[in-house]
Amino acid sequence: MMELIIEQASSFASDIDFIILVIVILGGFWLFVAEFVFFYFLYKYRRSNNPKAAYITGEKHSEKKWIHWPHYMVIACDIFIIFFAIKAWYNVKQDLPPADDTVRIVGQQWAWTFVHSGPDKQLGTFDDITTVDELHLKKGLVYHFKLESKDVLHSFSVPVFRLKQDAVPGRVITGWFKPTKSGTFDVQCAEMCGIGHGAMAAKVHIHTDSDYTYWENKQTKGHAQKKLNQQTANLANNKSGDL
Amino acid sequence: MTSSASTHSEQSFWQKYIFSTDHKVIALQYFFTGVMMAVVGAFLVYVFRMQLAFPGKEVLGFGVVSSGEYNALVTNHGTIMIFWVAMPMLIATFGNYLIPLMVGCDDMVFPRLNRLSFQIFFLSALVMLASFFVPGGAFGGAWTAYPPLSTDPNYSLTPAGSTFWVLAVALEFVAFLIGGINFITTAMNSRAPGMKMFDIPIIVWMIVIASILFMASVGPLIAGAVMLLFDQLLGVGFYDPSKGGDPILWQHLFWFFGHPEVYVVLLPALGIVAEILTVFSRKKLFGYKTVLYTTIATGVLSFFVWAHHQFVAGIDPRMANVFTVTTILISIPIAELCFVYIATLYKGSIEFTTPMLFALAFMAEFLIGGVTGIFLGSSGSDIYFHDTSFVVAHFHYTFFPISIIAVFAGVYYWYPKMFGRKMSETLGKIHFWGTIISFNLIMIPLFYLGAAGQHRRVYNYEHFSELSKPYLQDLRVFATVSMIVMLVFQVPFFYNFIMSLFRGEKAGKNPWKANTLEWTTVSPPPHGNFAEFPKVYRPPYEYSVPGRKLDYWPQNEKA
Amino acid sequence: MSFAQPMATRRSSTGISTGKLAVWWVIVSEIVIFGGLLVSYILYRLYHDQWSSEAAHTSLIAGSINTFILLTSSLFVVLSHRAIEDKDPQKAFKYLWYTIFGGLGFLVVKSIEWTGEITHGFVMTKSLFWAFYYTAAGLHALHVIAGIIIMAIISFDIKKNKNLQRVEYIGNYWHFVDIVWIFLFPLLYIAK
Amino acid sequence: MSVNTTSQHYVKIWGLLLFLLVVSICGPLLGIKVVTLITAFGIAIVKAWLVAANFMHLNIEKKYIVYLLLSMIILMVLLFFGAAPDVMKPGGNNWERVSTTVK
Repeated sequence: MMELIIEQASSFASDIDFIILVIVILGGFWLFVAEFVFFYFLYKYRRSNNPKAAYITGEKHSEKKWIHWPHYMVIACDIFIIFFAIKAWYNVKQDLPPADDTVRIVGQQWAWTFVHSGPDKQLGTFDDITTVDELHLKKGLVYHFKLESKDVLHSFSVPVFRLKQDAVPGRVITGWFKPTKSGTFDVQCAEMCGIGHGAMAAKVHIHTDSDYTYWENKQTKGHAQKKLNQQTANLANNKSGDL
Repeated sequence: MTSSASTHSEQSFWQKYIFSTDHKVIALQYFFTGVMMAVVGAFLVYVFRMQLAFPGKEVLGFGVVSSGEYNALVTNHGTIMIFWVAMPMLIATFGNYLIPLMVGCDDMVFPRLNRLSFQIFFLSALVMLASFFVPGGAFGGAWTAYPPLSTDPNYSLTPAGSTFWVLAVALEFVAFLIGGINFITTAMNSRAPGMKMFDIPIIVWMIVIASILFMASVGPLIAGAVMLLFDQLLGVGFYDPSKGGDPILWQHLFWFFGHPEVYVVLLPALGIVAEILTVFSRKKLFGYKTVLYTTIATGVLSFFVWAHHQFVAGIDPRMANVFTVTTILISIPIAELCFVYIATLYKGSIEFTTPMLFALAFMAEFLIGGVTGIFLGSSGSDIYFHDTSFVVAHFHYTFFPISIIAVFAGVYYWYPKMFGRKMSETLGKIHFWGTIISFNLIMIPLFYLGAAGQHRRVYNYEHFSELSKPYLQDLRVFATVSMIVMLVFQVPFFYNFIMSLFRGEKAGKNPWKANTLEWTTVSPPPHGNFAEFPKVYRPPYEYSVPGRKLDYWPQNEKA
Repeated sequence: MSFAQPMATRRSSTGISTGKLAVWWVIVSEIVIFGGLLVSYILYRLYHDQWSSEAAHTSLIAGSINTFILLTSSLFVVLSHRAIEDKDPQKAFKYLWYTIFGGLGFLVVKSIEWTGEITHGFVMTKSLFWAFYYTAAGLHALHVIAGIIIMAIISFDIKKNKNLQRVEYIGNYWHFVDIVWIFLFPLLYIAK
Repeated sequence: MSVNTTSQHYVKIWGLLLFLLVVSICGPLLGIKVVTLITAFGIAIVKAWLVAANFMHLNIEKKYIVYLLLSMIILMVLLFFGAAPDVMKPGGNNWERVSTTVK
């Protein structure tokens, strides 16, 4: 259902959309039943139709069962929802599949800095590619991200991934995603981070293999010269990250 | 308040209306302060909704909204509506007015403490309003005030604003601690002779339980606020990781209070609705004890769920599973309460007066708020919905019924007791339909926008290509327009409220033929409430008892 | 302006006198306030082992003396309550003032202690341990001061043989303040 | 509530409290961590209970007051264990603290 509103671009988007669908169905059912009974009573027992009210204490068991049976059914639905909620949560947040590549994401007022591991797939080496407000990914790879914040709370949110994680200063939070759809999508900051919060937008570019290699080569061209200042830049980055 | 100032000498006016220790006057002082703050909150929402609908355009009565101003508007709209509207309206106004009358005594047990609590509350309101005019402007770090943004002026850019914000909130807590002690002690100790546990009207139970919840949950946040203040003023660094602190601690302290707070305001609203449903369906409350025990269960459970506000806020993912379970479990007592209230209508004789309409609207709307809460309480879907407009729509579907609809219901219902005259039904119905329909038209678009990935507290969505699509912008404009319509439809209410003071039809002692004790004295009740203090012979909801020719049976009526 | 106590205050459906009931609720709210602060402190303390070296600079002597003073003052206030039960307001008055002197002594010791520490550079901003040290002890000291003032006011009523029941109320409050200190003492002074 | 405890009883309790105070001060001198913890906090709890029970007369007060106060303490324990996995730990499931550089 959600994919009709916003497209799915990560492997676990469908899991999350599924639990949402489950809740829509179960919750919607109860909402409909409750509202229907409610309005039916309003219509049926309006004063003009039913001038004399009955005297029902609701203390007798025969009366209580009208509350209790729906109530047990609610509990059943709850267990169902809890199961799928935790399943989705476990997949997204707790259980990380082995990474093909790792990207370092640093939030600060009011921009996202992305450190791509570069050709050697190793963070902290000279060929890292640091970009601001644009994250470049290769479709179909499993990425781990290391999320940090330099100043206040931020929240790395990619709606099409169905992914959201706050960046907390003084912590490195690891997560994963696997882009499944090439294209360019929004990255938002979902945690109030000061006056620039509303403009803290970034882009995630998901490339096919060839495009990605093209982009990577463009970035790493002439690394020999860049090597030195790249290293210093990375050092500075790590420092501020560990600050 | 001046409207009721029919006094001879200035001196007696001050004593009678400003420095009074009479619980009824203090209740009205809370009420009018709450109305004043509600108007402020409404103005704030008007401004920032206009900014969302027409980004960068000049807003009538405010001017162009900068992003910093926008944050301040959003932040203080939330803070004011919860701490300076919902709390004083539901707990303080109805608690002060009704508890002594309903338990059949002459005043609160500590009238001067009661007056003090209002004065502190009023001071806190002034501090809150003052924060708009300090250099740097009002605090803009969202009503949750997460550090480091709220502690470090270099980040928030509102050095004075954030301090004022913390001070105002802390003062407000103190006021309600004092008030709460008063409510609880009064209801516990000064009940009319013969009024046993299960003869206490549900609303009194609800307000007392709410006060207990507040008292038990707010302590850590008060300590946390002191720490926040030291961080702001001395740069101590309780919440600063570079100094060994931890920002997450504040989130825990805040939500350990913040979630019970939801029930602190919900329970009195449920109480008001219970009173009104029974009176206008001439029906005994379905399962008084069930309601009571369920409420207590809700209160206890509400302490076990707080971290569902922090699922993606950097807490350990394993904890999220625990809190998902507890959170979903709280739907059980809440569902039970809804079922009980619906069952109360069964075979009733329902009269659609204005208070009844509002009470029923509370039920209909709150059900939506409750169901949409499941999306956010279950960790899996919260990853997506957290901090989107979906959250905004969800908690407005809970808080609007609670702090606006239920309050209107209570005002229309107890107005005759408060001022001795009834409010106009026609104007009331216009007000009702105008408010309810436009409210839904505001919030339903927000559900869709949230599902489309729109985040909260963003002053201008043109920065996000996915969110600046025209049809999404149209929805925002639609919501804003309906919001303005809703504000316009409040005019009949104010007109009705003021005019009825003079022209409303005389109410008499018991216009609604209700059972509870407040209706056994003259309206408005004099200082001291009762000519002779009532004795209680039966539970509060004995309507249409078989074999009586009257369909109601006041609690104080002998056999 | 003159104030007539409402009838409500004199009712007692629970069997506990209204004033005492209220004091219990005050203590309830105080438990969570101090509780929240101490929970935060313990969380941080267990995370930062190195704080024990900071705690080593606190004066165990001063802490012990203050504990002794508070325990003793608690005895005096309860003896004062005893005297009320024995219908002996003058004796109660005397004991109340012993308690007040105890409280003042506590404050004197604390101020000496703090001056020493501050002059040695152990100020609030030195490290979070000291931040908690001053916040917790300061909050507690405020309660001591409040208690002293209230007790002084009450004591003169007692002399006039009025509101005798209030001795028990302030007593319970004072014992609570004592208990808070009983926990602050090991947390801030002993655990090194 | 009429209290009929004798002054001697109060003085006895007071003596007991002072004794415990001395123990809690001497405990750490042994320098064994476990002993310190017991003498410091175990005894603090005992002392608190002695004061509450005898001086505040909780032993003859209505039971629900005791339960009320205890439930508040339980709430604080709940808060502790709710916050501990994040605030007390250097790291956890997929997260770690990086700024433990504090004097």
